[in-house]
Amino acid sequence: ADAPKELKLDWAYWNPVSLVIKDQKLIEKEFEKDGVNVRWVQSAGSNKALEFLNAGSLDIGSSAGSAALLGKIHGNPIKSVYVYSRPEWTALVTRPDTGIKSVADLKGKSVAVTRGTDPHIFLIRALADHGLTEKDVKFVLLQHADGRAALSRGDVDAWAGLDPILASAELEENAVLFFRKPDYNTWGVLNVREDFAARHPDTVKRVIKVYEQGRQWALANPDKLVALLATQAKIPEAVARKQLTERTELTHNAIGRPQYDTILAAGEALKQAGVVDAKVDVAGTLDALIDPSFSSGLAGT
Amino acid sequence: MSTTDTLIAPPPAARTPLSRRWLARLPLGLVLPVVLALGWELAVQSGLADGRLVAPPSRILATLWALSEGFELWRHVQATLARVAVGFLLGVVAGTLAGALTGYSPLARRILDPSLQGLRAVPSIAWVPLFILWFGIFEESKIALIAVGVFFPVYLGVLGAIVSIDRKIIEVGRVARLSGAGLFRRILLPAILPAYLLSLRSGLGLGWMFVVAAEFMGASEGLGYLLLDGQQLGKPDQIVAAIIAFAVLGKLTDGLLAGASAPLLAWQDTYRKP
Amino acid sequence: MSTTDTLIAPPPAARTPLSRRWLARLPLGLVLPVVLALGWELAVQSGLADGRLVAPPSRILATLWALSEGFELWRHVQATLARVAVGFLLGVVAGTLAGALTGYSPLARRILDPSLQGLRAVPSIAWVPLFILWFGIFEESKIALIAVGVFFPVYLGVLGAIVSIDRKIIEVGRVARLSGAGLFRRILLPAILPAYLLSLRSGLGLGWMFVVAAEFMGASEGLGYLLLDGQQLGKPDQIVAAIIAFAVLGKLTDGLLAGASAPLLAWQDTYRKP
Amino acid sequence: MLHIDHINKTYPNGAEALRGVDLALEAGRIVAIVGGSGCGKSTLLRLAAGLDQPSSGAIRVDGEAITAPHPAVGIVFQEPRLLPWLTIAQNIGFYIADLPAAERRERTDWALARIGLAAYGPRWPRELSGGQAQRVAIARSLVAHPKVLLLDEPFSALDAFTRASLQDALLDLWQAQRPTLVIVTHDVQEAVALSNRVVVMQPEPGRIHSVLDFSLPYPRDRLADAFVRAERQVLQALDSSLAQPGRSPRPRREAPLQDPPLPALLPSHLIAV
Amino acid sequence: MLHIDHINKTYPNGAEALRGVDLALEAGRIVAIVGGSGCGKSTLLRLAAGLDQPSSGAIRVDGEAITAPHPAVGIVFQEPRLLPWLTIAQNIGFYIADLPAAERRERTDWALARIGLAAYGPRWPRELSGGQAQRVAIARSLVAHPKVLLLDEPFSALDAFTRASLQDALLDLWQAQRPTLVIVTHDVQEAVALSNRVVVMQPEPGRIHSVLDFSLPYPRDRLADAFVRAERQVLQALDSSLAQPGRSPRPRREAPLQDPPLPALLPSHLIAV
Ligand SMILES: Nc1ncnc2c1ncn2[C@@H]1O[C@H](COP(=O)(O)OP(=O)(O)OP(=O)(O)O)[C@@H](O)[C@H]1O
Ligand SMILES: Nc1ncnc2c1ncn2[C@@H]1O[C@H](COP(=O)(O)OP(=O)(O)OP(=O)(O)O)[C@@H](O)[C@H]1O
Ligand SMILES: [Mg+2]
Ligand SMILES: [Mg+2]
Repeated sequence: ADAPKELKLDWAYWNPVSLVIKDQKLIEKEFEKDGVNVRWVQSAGSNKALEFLNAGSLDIGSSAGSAALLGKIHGNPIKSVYVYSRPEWTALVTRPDTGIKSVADLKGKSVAVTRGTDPHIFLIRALADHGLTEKDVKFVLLQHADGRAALSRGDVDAWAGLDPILASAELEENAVLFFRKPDYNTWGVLNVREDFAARHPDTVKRVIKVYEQGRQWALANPDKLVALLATQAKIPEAVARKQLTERTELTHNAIGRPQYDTILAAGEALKQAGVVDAKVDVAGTLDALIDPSFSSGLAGT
Repeated sequence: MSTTDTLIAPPPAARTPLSRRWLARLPLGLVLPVVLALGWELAVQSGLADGRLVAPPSRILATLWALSEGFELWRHVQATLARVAVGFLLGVVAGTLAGALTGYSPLARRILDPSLQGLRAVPSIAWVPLFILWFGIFEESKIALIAVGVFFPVYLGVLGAIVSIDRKIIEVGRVARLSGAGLFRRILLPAILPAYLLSLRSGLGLGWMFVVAAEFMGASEGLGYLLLDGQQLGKPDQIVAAIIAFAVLGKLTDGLLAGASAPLLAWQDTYRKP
Repeated sequence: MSTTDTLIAPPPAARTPLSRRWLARLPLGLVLPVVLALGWELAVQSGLADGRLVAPPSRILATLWALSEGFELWRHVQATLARVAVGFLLGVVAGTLAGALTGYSPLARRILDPSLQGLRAVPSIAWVPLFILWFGIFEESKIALIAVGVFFPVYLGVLGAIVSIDRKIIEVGRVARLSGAGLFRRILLPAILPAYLLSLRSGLGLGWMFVVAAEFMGASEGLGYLLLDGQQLGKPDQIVAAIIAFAVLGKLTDGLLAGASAPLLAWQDTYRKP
Repeated sequence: MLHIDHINKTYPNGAEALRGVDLALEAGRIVAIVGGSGCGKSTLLRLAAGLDQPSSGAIRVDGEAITAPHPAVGIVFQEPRLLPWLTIAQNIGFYIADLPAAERRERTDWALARIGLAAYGPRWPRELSGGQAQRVAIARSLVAHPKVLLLDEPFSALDAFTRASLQDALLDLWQAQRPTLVIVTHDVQEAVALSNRVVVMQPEPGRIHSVLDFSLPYPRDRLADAFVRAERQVLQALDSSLAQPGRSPRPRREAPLQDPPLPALLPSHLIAV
Repeated sequence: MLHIDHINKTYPNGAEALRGVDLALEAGRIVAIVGGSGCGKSTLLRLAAGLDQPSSGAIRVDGEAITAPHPAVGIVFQEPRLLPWLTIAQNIGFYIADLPAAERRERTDWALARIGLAAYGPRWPRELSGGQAQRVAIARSLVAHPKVLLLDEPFSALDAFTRASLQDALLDLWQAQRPTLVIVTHDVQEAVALSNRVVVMQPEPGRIHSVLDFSLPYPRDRLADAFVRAERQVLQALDSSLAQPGRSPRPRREAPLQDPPLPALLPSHLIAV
C-alpha cells in the first residue's frame, strides 16, 4: 500500500523510545525516500495523546494500556499494536512522619490521586488486594504535581504518584514508597487509528520497525538515554536515572497475552471503582483494541 | 434608509402593530441554539455528520438526563454554583475597593496598578500550585481562585471608568466638598455605574471560567470536575454536557445580574434600553 | 481634608516643588514587586520560609537565565507572543463587529446575545476538545482559541457601551442622517472609545489567559507549554518563571496598548489623565 | 414647506408636552417661538426635526411625512452638543462630511471667522467657554445650508454684542438662501427683531396661545414706535399665556422686598481697572 | 469676605483666560459681572469656588487662602450639571446631605415650590426642559445657604416672567441671610436690576475693563431714569470693552441687509389658537 502524504506521530517524556527516535530522526530517515512529511506532536499525558488520535490529529500515538482501554470504551477508534516499554511508573507514597507502612494503614486516611490514570487504577487494585474499597479511604482528586504538593503540605496522608514527579519526591523529600507492584502498571503501548491502520498497514509496520531500532539503541546506551531524558525534560539526571534504570523495562515489544491480562484486570478494577460503566464488556472491548498482527513477528529483547 | 429594527429607527410608538408586539415577547434568543441543535441532530441522524466526537443533542440530553437521575448533575451544579457565588462576592468587593483606591489616588495607582496589570495576564491554571501552597486544597483555595478571576475585570472596569468620568460631574462633588469614601459613594460609583455593572458581568464570566482551574484542586464534584473527568477519561458526551451546563448557568446568572441591575440604570438617558 | 495625592486634589500646578516632580518620574510600579521579591528572598535565605515550592527570586532568576541561554526562553516567548498577537487581532475584529451589530440592531441583539452571553461563561479548557476537532492541533486552533478569549470582553464592552451612549450624542448623528456603518464609525465608535479601549485591554488579558488552554493542544513551545510542562513534571521553579514571564509580558503589552491609545483620548474632559 | 398638523405629544412618564398644535411654515419665513419655561418649545422642534415621534398628528416637509431626520431640515439644539472627540473645525464640518474636502474646508473657515473664533479651529470643545461652544453649534448647522433651520435658544449664552453679530450672520444666510427659520427665544426683543411671525406658546399642557404677525422693514429699528409696540404686544401675550387658569400659580415674590442697608462701597483703589 | 488678588490664569493649551484680576467682595454685596463671550467670567468664578488654581495670585475667603472648595462658597455652574442618577428632589438636596432628613426635606420642598416645579420632585433630570433643569440647578445651590454664592448665567434659559420670579427668589434669600452674591449675566438690565456693583470684563486676555457702582433703592423701577442711565452706562462700557485695540475685530454684518420680499402671510384659519 502507498505511504501517506503526512505522518503524525507523538513523542512524550514518558515514552523514552520516542525521545530516541525523534532525537536521531529515525522516522525521517526511514520515510525520506517516500516524500512523507513527518509531524511530531508532544503528548503531555495519555489522555492528550488519545484525544489527538480521536480527533485525527495524530496517526500513531503512545499511551498507557489502561488509558487506551478507557479511550476505546468511550468510542475512540484505535488499535493498540505495539509495546514500547513496561514501566513501573506508579507507586503509593507517603511522608515519613505519617506512620503509614502498608496499604492496610490507609483505612480512614486521605489519598491524593488523579482520576482515570494509571495511579488511580493502581490505587484501587492495591486497596482491593488488602480488602479495602474506595469507601474506606478518602480520595482527594488532584493533578499529579498538585498531589505531591498536597502531600508535602500535609493536606493528604498519601499519594498515588507518577514518575518523574514520584522520583523527584523520593529524591528530594524522602517520600516513602510504601507500596510498589510492577504488575499493576499497564504497559506503554503504541496506538494507531483504525482507519489509518486499514489504509496504510505498511506504514504502521515501518514505524514499528523504527521503534524497534530506537528501543535497541536505548537498551544498548542506558547512560545516553538518561542524559537524553534529563536534557529534554529538564529534570535532574538523578531523577531521570531512577525512573529509567530502576523502573522501566524496555525489553518488550510484541503486544499479546500478557498485556491483555494486565489491562483486563485494570479494566475490571475501573469497573468496580465506577469509572467504567458496569454494563461495559471489558473483555470484548479489549479484543477489539489489541491487534497483535503488526508486531507478532518481532523477536524479543 | 434605515430599517425599523435599528438603533436609529424611531422608538416603538403607539403605532406598533399587534404582530410586532407579539414578536417582541418571543424568546428569540432560543432560536439560534435550537436551530443549531436541530441541524446537528438531523445531520447526524441522516448520516451526513459523524456524531462520535460531538454527540447529537439527543445523546447529550440523554447524558444530562442520566446525570440528573440520582441528582448527580444537580450536586455538581450546586457545588459549582456555591463556589462561584462566594468567589464572585469576594472578587467584586476586592476589585471594587482596589479599583476605587487606584482610581481615586494617583499615588496608589502608580504603586499598585503596574503589578496588578501584570498579574491580570496570568492564566488561571498557573495559580493552581501557588494557591494550593497558600490555601491548601480545600474550599478556601477554590473560592480564592474564583475570586481572583472575578477581581481583575472588576478592578480594571472600576479604575478605567473612574479615570474617564466627566470632570463636570466630579466638580459637583467637589463643591459638596466630598472626598474619600463620600466622593466614591455619592459621585464616582453612580457615575461609573453602567461601566461598573458591565465589569461585574465580565467578572462573573471569568468566575465561571476559573471554576475549572479551581476544581483542578482536589474537587470531587462540580461542573469543572465533570469537564475534567470527561476530558481525562475521554468521554465526549460528558464534556459537551458540561459545556452546555456552563453556558446555561452562565447565561442564567448573567441574565439575573443584568436584570437585577437594570432598575439601577433607570435614570440613563440612552437612545433605547438594552 | 484631602491629601494632595487624591483625585480631588488640585491638579499639579506650577507650584509643584522639585522633589515632587522628581518623584513623579520614579517608576513606582517597580517598588511593590521588588519589595516582595526581596522580602521572599530574605525569608528563604534566613530559613524563615521554605523555598522549595515557591523558589526565591535568586533561583527563579537562575531558571530564567538558564532558559534564556541558548535563547530557549526567547523561543517560547516568541511563539506565544505571535499566537497572542494574531489571536488578539482576530478576536478584536470579531468582537467589535458582533458588538456593533448587536448594539446597533435590537433584533440581532435578541437573537445573538443570549447565546453569546452563555458561551462567555465556558472555560477555556472546555473548548479544547471542540477546537481540536474543528481546527486540528496546529497553529490554527491555538490562534482560534486565543481569539475566542479576546472576543468576549470586547463583544461585551462594545455592546454595553453602545447601549449606554447618551441619547443627545446619537441625535447629532441622526441629524446628520447617519445610519449603519456611518453612524458606527462617526458616532458610536468614538463615543464608546474609552470603554472600548478598556475592553481591548480586558480582552488582551484574556488572550494571555487562553494561551495555556491553547498550548494544551499539542504545543511544544510557548509560555503556556512551559507552565504545563513545569506542572506535569513537577518543576516549581519553571512554573514560577512562567508566571513571571506571563506577568511581565502581560504588563508590557497592556502598557503598550494603553500607551498607544492614550492620544486617541486626548479630547476627554476628565479630571485627571490616567 | 413644513406643516405641523394637529400634533399631540405625551412623554412615556405621562407629561403632556404638546396638545393639538398646528403650525404651517412657508418657505422663506422667519418664525419666532416664545413661551414660558417647559411649554413644549424644544419638544416641538425635536418633532419637526424628526428626532421623536408625535403621539398623534403628523409633520410633513413639502408634503412628505417625516418620521426620521429630513435632509432639508437642520436643527441647533438647546445645548451645544459638540462632539467632544472632534476639534472645533471638525465639529463645524460634521454635517457636511459628504462635500468635497476643499469646499468643506472653505465653509468651515468662513464660519469660524464669522463667529469670531478664527483661531479656534484646532481646539477641543472642552477648551471653549459656554458662549463659544454655542457659537460653534450654530456654525455647524449654518454651514449645511438647510432649507429649514430650527434654532432652540441659539443666542442665550451670548452677550448683547456677540449676539447681534450672530443675528446678523443668520439674517445674511437668510437673505442669501431664503431658508425657513424657526427660532425659539426668551428674548422678546430678539423675536421681534428677527421674525415676521411670533408664536406664543403656553404651558401645561404645551399648546399655542397666539400667533402674532408683523411686517416691519429690515433692518429693524429697535427704537421705532412700531417695533416697541410689537414688542409690548408679544410681552402681553406671553404674560397672559402664563396666567392662564388651570396652570399652577406663577411663582411670585413671597414678601415685598425691603431696601436693605447696603454695605459701604469699596474704596476704588482696591479695584484694578 | 472674598478677595481676589492679582490673579493670572493661563490654561495648559496656552489660552490666557485671566490677566491681573483684582476684586474684593465684602460680605452682603451683590456684584454682577458682564463681559463678552470668552472673557474669563466662568474661569474667574471657578477659581473663586476653589475648583481650579490660578497660575499666579491668590484667592482668600475671610483671609484664608483657598485651594479647594470652601464650605462658605457655593456656585451655580453655567450648565445645569444635575446628577443624572438622582431625582430632581435628590438633586436639590445634594449639597445639604449632612442636614437632618426632616430639614433637608423641608428645604427641598420649599425650593421645588419656589421654582415652580412642586410636582417634579420624583422625576429624572433627563425628563426636564432646559429651563426647568436650570431652575433645579439654582435651587440646589440656594438651599445650601452659602455665605458667598457665585452664579454663572443662572437665568439664561428662562423666559422673562420665570426669570423675574427667580430673581425675586434670589433677592429674598439675600434679604434673609445677606450672602455675598456674584452674578455673571449677559443681560445688562438684569445686572443693573440686581446688583450694587457691575464689573465689566474684556476679552483676550480676560481682564477687568471697569467697575461701576450704583446705589439704586430696592425694589428697583426699571423705567426710572436712574435705572436707564445706569443701564446705558454699563452697555457703553461693554461696547468699549469689546472694541479695545489688540482684540480681533468684532464680527459685523458683511453687507447691509436688504428688506426681502416677504411671503404672503398664512390665512389665519390654518393656525390653531
Ligand atoms: N479648559 C480650558 N482649556 C483651555 N482654554 C479654556 C478652557 N476653558 C476656557 N478656556 C478659554 O478661556 C477663555 C475664558 O473662558 P471662560 O469660560 O472663562 O469665558 P466666559 O467669560 O465664561 O465666556 P462665556 O460668556 O462664553 O461663557 C476662553 O477664551 C476660552 O476659550
Ligand atoms: N424626555 C422627557 N420625558 C418626560 N418629560 C419631558 C421630557 N422632555 C421634556 N419633558 C417635559 O415636557 C415639557 C416640555 O418640555 P420642553 O423641553 O419641550 O420645554 P421647553 O419649552 O423647551 O422649555 P425650556 O424653555 O425650559 O427649554 C416639560 O414640562 C418637560 O418637563
Ligand atoms: Mg427647551
Ligand atoms: Mg462662561
